[in-house]
Amino acid sequence: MKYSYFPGCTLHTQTKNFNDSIKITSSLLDIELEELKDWQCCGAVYPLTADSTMGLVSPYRSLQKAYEEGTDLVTVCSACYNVLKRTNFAVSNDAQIRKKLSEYMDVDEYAGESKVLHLLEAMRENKGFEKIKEKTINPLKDLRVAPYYGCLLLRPSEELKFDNPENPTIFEEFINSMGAIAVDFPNRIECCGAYVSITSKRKVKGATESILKSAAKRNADIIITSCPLCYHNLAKEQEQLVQSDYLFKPIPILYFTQLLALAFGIEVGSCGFESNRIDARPILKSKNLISGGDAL
Amino acid sequence: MDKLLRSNVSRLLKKLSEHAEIYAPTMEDGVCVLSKLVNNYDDWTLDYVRTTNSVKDIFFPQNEEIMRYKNANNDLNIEPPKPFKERVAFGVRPCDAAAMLLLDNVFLEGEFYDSYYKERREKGALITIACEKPDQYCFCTSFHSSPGATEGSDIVLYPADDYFLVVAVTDKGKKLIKANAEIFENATEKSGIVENYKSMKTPIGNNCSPGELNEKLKNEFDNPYWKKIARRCLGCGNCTFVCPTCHCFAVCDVARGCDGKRTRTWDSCKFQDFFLMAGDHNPRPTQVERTRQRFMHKLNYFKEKYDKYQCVGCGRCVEKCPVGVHIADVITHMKEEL
Amino acid sequence: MSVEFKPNIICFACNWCSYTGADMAGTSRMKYPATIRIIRVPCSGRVNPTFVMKAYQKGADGVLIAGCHPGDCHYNSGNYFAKRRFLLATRFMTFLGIDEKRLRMEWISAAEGVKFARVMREFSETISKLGPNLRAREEA
Amino acid sequence: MMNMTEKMLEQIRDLFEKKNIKLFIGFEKGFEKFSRIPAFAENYDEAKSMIIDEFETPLLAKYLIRELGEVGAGAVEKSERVGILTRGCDYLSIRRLVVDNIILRENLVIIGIPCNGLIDPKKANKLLGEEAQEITVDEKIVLAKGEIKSREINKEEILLDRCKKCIMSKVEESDILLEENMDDMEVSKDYSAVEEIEKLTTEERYEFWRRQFDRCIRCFACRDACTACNCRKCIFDITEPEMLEKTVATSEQFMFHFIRAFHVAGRCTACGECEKVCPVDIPLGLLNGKFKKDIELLFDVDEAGIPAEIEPLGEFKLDDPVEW
Amino acid sequence: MKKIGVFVCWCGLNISSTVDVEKASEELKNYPGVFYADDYKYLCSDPGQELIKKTIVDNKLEGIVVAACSPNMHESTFRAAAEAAGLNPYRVEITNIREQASWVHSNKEDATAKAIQLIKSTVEKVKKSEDLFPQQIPLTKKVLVIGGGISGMTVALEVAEAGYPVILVEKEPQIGGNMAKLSETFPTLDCASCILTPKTAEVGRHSNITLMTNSEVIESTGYFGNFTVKVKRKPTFVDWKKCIGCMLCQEKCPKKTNSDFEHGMGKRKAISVAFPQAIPYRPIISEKECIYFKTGKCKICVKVCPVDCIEFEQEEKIIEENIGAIVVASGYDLLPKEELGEYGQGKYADVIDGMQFERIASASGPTEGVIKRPSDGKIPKSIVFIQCAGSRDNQKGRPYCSKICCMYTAKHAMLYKHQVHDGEATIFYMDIRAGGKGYEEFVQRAIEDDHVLYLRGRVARVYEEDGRLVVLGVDTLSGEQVRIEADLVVLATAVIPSIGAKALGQTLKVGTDTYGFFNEAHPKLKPVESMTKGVFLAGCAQAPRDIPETVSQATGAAAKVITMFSKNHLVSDPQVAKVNEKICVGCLLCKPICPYKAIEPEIVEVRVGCRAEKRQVATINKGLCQGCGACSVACRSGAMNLSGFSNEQILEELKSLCL
Repeated sequence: MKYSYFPGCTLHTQTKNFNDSIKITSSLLDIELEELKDWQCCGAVYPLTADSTMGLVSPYRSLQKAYEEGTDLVTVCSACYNVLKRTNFAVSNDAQIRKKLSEYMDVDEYAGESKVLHLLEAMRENKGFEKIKEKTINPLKDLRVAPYYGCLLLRPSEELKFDNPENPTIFEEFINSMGAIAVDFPNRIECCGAYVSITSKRKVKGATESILKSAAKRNADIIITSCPLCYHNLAKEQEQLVQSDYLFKPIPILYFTQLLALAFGIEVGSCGFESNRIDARPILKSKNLISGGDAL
Repeated sequence: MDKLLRSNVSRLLKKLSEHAEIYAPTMEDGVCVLSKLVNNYDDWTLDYVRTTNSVKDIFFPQNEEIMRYKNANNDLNIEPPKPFKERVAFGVRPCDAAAMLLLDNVFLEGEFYDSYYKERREKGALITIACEKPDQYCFCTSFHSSPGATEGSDIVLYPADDYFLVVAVTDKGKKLIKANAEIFENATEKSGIVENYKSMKTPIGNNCSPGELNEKLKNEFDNPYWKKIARRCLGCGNCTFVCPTCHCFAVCDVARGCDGKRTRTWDSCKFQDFFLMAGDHNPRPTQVERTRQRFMHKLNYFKEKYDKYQCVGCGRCVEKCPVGVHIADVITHMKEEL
Repeated sequence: MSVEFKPNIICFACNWCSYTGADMAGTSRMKYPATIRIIRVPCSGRVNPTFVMKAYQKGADGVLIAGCHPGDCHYNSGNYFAKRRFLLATRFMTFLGIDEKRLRMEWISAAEGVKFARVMREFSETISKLGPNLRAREEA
Repeated sequence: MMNMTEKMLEQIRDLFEKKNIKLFIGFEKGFEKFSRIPAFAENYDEAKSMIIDEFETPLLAKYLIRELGEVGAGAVEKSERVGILTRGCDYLSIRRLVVDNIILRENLVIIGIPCNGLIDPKKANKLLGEEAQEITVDEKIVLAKGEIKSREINKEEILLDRCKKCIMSKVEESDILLEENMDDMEVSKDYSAVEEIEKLTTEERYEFWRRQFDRCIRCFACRDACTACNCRKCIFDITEPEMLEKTVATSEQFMFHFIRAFHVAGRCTACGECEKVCPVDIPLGLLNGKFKKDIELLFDVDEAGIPAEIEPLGEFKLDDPVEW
Repeated sequence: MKKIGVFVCWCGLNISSTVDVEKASEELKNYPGVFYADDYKYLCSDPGQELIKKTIVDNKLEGIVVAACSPNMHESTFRAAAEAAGLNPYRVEITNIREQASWVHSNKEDATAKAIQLIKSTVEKVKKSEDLFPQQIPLTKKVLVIGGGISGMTVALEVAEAGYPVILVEKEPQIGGNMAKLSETFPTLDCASCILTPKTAEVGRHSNITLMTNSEVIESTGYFGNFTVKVKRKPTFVDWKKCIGCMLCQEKCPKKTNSDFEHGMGKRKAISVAFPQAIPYRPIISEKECIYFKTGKCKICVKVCPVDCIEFEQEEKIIEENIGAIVVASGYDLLPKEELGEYGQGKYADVIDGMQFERIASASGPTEGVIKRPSDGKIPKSIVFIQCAGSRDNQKGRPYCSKICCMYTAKHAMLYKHQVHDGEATIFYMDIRAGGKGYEEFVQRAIEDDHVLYLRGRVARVYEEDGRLVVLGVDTLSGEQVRIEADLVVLATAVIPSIGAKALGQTLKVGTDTYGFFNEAHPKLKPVESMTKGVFLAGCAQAPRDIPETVSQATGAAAKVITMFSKNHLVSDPQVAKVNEKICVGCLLCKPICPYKAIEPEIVEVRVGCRAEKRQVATINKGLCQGCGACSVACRSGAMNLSGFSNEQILEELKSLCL
C-alpha cells in the first residue's frame, strides 16, 4: 500500500535515528512511504484564534500536494497528525474556509478528499499487527513496555477518530504483537507539556514527572511513544529528575519503530539506540534481547 | 382557370398567414393531423389519404369558450369571448368540405343559428385538394360526391405532376385568388384533369350508397341487427369524434374560485351518461339503443329534416372503429336485408 | 425574475406526526417562508397521487408530503403504502416531464419541529430557484 | 389452421346441445379483408360464421363485463355459463376480471387455442404500400399480394405489437384445449422504448408528451378497450368531485392520462389494446410500460403483467427501497 | 350555498402581532358563501364561545370556520360549542393561523395574505362538509399493565380496587422491579422492602389481578377499547401451581452463578428465587446455567423436591387476551459502567454503580447490609461518589438530567457514614437537584450531621494504584486539582429506559424519543397518555423520576383507565370511511390496504334505474375503522371516501390554496 510520507521537521534533524527505523520497519510491513515532494512545517499547533483560517494555510498546502499525488498522507508525529487531520476536517466541512484558502493559494478547491493517517493507523489498516507477529524473529519476551499516547493523538475525538479517547488499545495491540508485556499505567493519555515545556518549564514540570513516576511505579522497563515532541519532553525531564530525586531510576524512552526494528532482528547499529538521550541498551542486554558484543 | 406550382404553395401560405391562421396537414409521429402552422410554412405534407381530425375542428372546435364571468363582491359581469381570427384550411379533402355543408344545415339554417359557428364559418376559407389515391375505406362516391368534388370548398386544387390546377368555386375563393394573383399563373390547356378526378372510383364504389334507405329504416326500429352490432360496440366515443358530420356537444361551467368560464365541448351519443337525465333516468340505458340512435340519426332523421344523409363517406369511422361497428357495414347490411 | 417570484407550495402534513411537528416549529417560533400552505390529512397514506397532479395543474409550484417515520405511523402501515405509491408516482411524473425536484416526501415526527422548519426552508429555497411550474398547469 | 376452426365449431355444437352455455364469444370476418371482429352466438347456427386464423383480433374479455358482470349478477352467483375463445393474452385479461371480482370463474367455459403471434394487416398494408388483397402465411414467411405489388415479408416485421413482447403464449388453465401449443414464443423483457424516453431531458420529455396529448380527442377508447378498467362508473364520468373537467386543455389531458395510467398501474396485463384502438396513435404502451418496469424493478415482482391475488400497490415490504 | 360563519381570533398578540386580523375578517365578509365574519380577542374564552353560539342561533348558520390556534388545541372546544348551539360539530373546521402562520412568519403582509388564503380554503372545505354522528362501539373492560415495578403495581392495584380485571405482565420472574433492589429510600430512609412488600403481597393475592411474570408482550392489534394482545409466557421449568415454596431445591442445587438481581454483587443457584420476599415466591431454573440442560446429568432438585414439580420439558406458551386499555410501566435501567471510559470502563471491581451499592447496603443483599469492597470484602475507609456519570453529557448522547441521582447518592453517603463513622465520604457534583418535599433538608443533613464532603467539580479519571483507587478531579470552588485515594468509587450512572422498551414501543405502535423514553401525548397537559389512544404511560418508562412522582403518575394513569371503563361503550370518531354502493364495483382493491381489517365484501340488493340487482360491494365495519383514509386512495372510482377528510373537501381546499 503506497502512502505519501510527511516526516515533520525533527525527523531529519534531532530525531534522525527514528527516521531510519521508520523506513526499515514500514518497508518490512509492505507500507511504502514515499516522501512528499516539497513539504514544509505542518503548522505545529492547530490555530484556536478567531480568524484561524490563515493558520491553516501551510497544512492545507501539504494536504493539497498529497491529494495531487493521489495517495493518502501518513505522518509519524502526533502534533503533525493532529494539525493535518483537523485541517482536513475543517476544509471538508466548512465551505467558507475552503473557498478562502483555495482563493488565497489560487489552487483549485481541495475539499478534504484524501485521508490523513498516523503510521500506527496505517499499520492497523494494512493488518500490520498480524504481519508483526509473523515477522518478529526476536520476540521481546518479558520486556515490560509502557505505551505513552499523549493527547494530540486522541483528542478531540470527534475530529480525529483515532481510537477510544478515554481507553485506547492500539499501542497495547502493537506491543503484544511483538511479544512484549504492555504495562497499563493510568497517565498514558496525560499531556507531556508539548511546547509549554520550551517556554515555561516550571508549569509543565509536574506533568512529565507524574507520567514518569506512574510508569516507574508499575516498573516499566521501557516507555515507547509515537511522537518526537513527547519523546523530547519525557527524556529531557528525566535528566532533571535524576538530579533532584536520587531514588528515581531512569526509564529509557524509545520511538515505537526502534523497538519494532529490534523485534524484527535488525542489527542494533541501525536501530539508532546510540543517539537516544537515555541509553536503552543496558536494559535490553539484561533481558538478553541484544547480544553482548554490540551493546556498547 | 389558374395554375399553382407546387413550389409556390409555401409562399402562398406564408402570404395568407399575414392576416389569417393557416391550418395544413402535418405529419406528427406518423399520424397526419390538420394542425395550425405557426411559423414554418413548409411543414405541410401531401402523402396522406385523409387527416385524422377533420376540418370540423376549425369551425366547430372540440373545446370552445362561450363566455367568461367574474364575480367580484356580489356583482356579476360577463365577458363575451375574444373575436375569432380569419382562418384558412389548406389540404382539406372534398368529403370534409362536403361535410361542412351538412354542419351548415344544422348550425345555420332556420330561425336560430349558432353565432360562434357562423362567425368562424364566415372568417374561414377552405382550399381543398382533390384526392389522387382514395384508399379502401373511402366511399364518397356513394354519397353523390367524388374525389374531385367541389361542394363546400372555396378553392379546389387538382394536383397534376408539378402543379395544381386551381378552380375557384365561391366568390370568397375568387377574391382570395385575386388578392394573391402574383402567386398564381393562368393555365392554358384545359385537359380532362378535372373530369377524371370527378369520375374517379373508390374501391368500395357505390355499394354503400343508401338510396331510399331512410324510408325503409322508418320501421326497422327493433330489428335484431341493432342488438347484434351493438353487442360488439365498446361504447367509446371514437367514431363520433373523428366523424366530420357529428355535431353533438355539451355545455359546462368551469369555475375558478369566484370567476369562471362557460365552455362548449364535443359529446358522444355513445357515452354511458350522454342521455342521463335528472332523477337518474336514462332513456337509452344499454348500448343497443345508443348504437341504433347513432345510425338512425345519420340515415333517417337527418334525411327527413334536411333531405340529405348525414354522411359524406370519408371512411374515418370505418378505419378507426376497433370492432367494425360503422356506417358502411350498416348500410351494406341494411340494403341486403331490406 | 423581475418581480420577485413567490412560489406557491402545498404541503400535505399527516395529522399525528408532521402536523404536530409543524405546531412544534410554531411554538418554538422557528421561521420559514410564507410560501408554504399546509393541508392536514389524517395520514400520509391518505394523500392520493391525483391530488398532487391536481395541485400542479391548479398552480402549485411544489408539493411536499410529510408523514411519520416508517414504523411510527399511528395507523401502523399508512406511510408504507404512501411510500410505495410515491415511489411510483415521482418516477411517473418525471417520466411525463415534471421536474422531480418539485415533489418531495419527508418523514417528520411530532418532536422534530426543527427538522420541519429546516425542510420547509430548504424546499422553498429549491422551488424559488426552479421558478414557477408551467408544466401541466392550467391556462388562466 | 382450417381444421382448428372445425374443431372449435364441433366443440361449440356440443356445448350448446348439452345446454352448458347460453352464449359463445368468438371471432368472425369483418368489413375489410383481413379484419376479425368479435362475434356472439346464442345458438349453434349463429356460430357458423366464426373462424380462427392468424390475423389480429380485439380482446374478448372486456365483453364479459357486460355479458356476465352486470346482467346476470355473474360476479356473485353461479348463472348460465358463457363460452369464450381464449389465447394466452385473452387468458390474462380474463384472470384480471376474475381477480377483480367482476366475474366468477365458474360462469366461464374457456376454450384455449394455441398462438404463436398474430399478424397485423395494417402493418402489411403499410409495407406493401397498398391494401393487400391476399396474405398467406407459412411458418416464418408471409406472402402479401396487393393489386400491383406483392412481397415476401418475414413474420416478425408485421407481428402485432403485443405479440412482440408476449407474456403468456399458452393458456394457463382452460376448460377445453383445442390443441397443445407447439413451441413457446421465446420473448425477453424489452423496455427499450421506455428507456428511450427516460434518456431524454425533462424538457424534452414534457414536449414529447405534450405533443402526444394535444392530439388526444378524449374519446375514451383506451379506457373502454381495457379490461383493467372495469369500474361500474368511471371516475371520469363522475361530476362531483370533478377529477377531470370536460374541457380538452393540455393540463386536463395530462390529468386524464396520469389518472388512467395510475389506476391500471400494477394491474395492466400489457395487452396493448389501448394503443391499438387509439384513433390518434398515442404510444400509451409507454405509460403503462413505465409503471410495469418500475414495479418490477422496485418491488422485485418478476412479471407484473400476470395478475396477482393482491396487486403490488395493495401490499408493502418493510425493506421497500427508500429514495428520500 | 351554505351560510357559513367565520371567526378570526386575535389570541391576544399571538396572532394579531403578525397577522392583520381585522383585514382578514373584513376580506372574508364578502367571500361567496360566508354569511357572517368577525374577529374576537380570545375566541377560546367563555365570552368567545358565547359569541359563536349566539351567532349560530341568530343567523341559523350551517357551517363555522374558526381561524385561531392549532386544531390539536381547541378543535374539540369549538365543536362542543357548535353542538351546544344545535349545529353538527363536524360542520366546524379550524384554520391554524397561529402555529402555522403568525408564529412562523415575520413579514406581516405575507403572513396576512397567507392567513386569508388559508381561511378561504377552510371555508371551501366547510362547504363540502356533512353531518356526522359518532358511533358507539363495545369496550372490553380489562386493562393490561406492562411492567411489575412500583408504577405497574400501583396502577394494577388502583384499577383492581375499582373492580376491573387487570393483567400484570412482568419480564422478570418476580414483581417489585428496581424498587425491590433498593436498601433504604430517600428522604425518609425507610427501608424499601418494608414499604414495598405489602404492595407486592396485595398484588399477589388480589382477585382481580392476573399475574403473568417471566412473560413479555409480543403482539398487539386492534384499537382503543378493543385491543387483542399476545403475551409470551417464558418457561420457568417449575410447575408453580404444585410448588409449595419450601426452597429445598435452591438449597441443594450445586451450581452457583451470578445473580442478575444482585447486579453482579452476589451469587445465586441455578434454581432459585431472586430475594426472600419475592412475589410469587416460586423458584425458576435458568436454562443457561443448569447442569441438566448442559449435560443431562445432576437432577438433584428433582430428587429433593417433595411435591415433584420440576418440569424440564416445559414449553413457552402464547396467551391471547382481549384488552380495553394498556398501561406501559416498563421502568428504567442504569447506564452500564462499561460505557464510561474515564472511570475505568468497568475494568476495576471497586468502581460500582448506584444499584450495586444499593445491593451491598441492602439487608437482604449479598453482604447482609454491611458495606464492603466487592474486590476483597474489606470495609472501605474512604468512598468517592461521582454524580452525573453519563447524564448531562452531550458527548455521550445523553444531555438530560436523570433527576434521582443527587438524592440517592446523598442517601448512600449517609448510610455509609452511619455504618463507618470515621469513614470519608466525598461526593463530586455539578449541581445538587433536591427539589422534592423534604429533599433539600435531607441533603443538608448529610452535609452537616454526617459530614459528607461535597466537592463541586467533575472527575477526570479514576485508576487503580497499589490496591487503592486514585480519583483525579477538580474542586472548582477552590480552583485546585484534587487527588483522592479511595477504597471504593460509586458512579451515579444515567437512568436509561429499560432494555426492550424500544421494541415494546414498536409492538404497541407507541413512539419513543431519541433516548428511548415513550412519547407522551402532550408534555404538560397529557403526561400519562401516549399518542396512541387507549395506551397510557406511568413511571420511568416516560422519563426519569423518583418514587413519589412515579406513584402519583401511576395513580393518574389508573384514573384515566377507570374513567375510560366507567362508560359502557365508547364513542368513536365518526370521521371514518364510507362506501357509495351505487358506484362500488366490489373489486376490493381497498381490502388489503386496511390496517384494521375493517373492510369486508357483502352481497347487496341495489336498485339501478328500474332494475334491482344483486351485487358484491365493499362494506366498512365502522367500529374497526380508525379513519386513516389509505383505502380511499386505492379505490379507483372514488366509491370509497373518508368522511371528515373526503376527496371533495381536500380537492376544494387544494384548489382554493392554489389560486
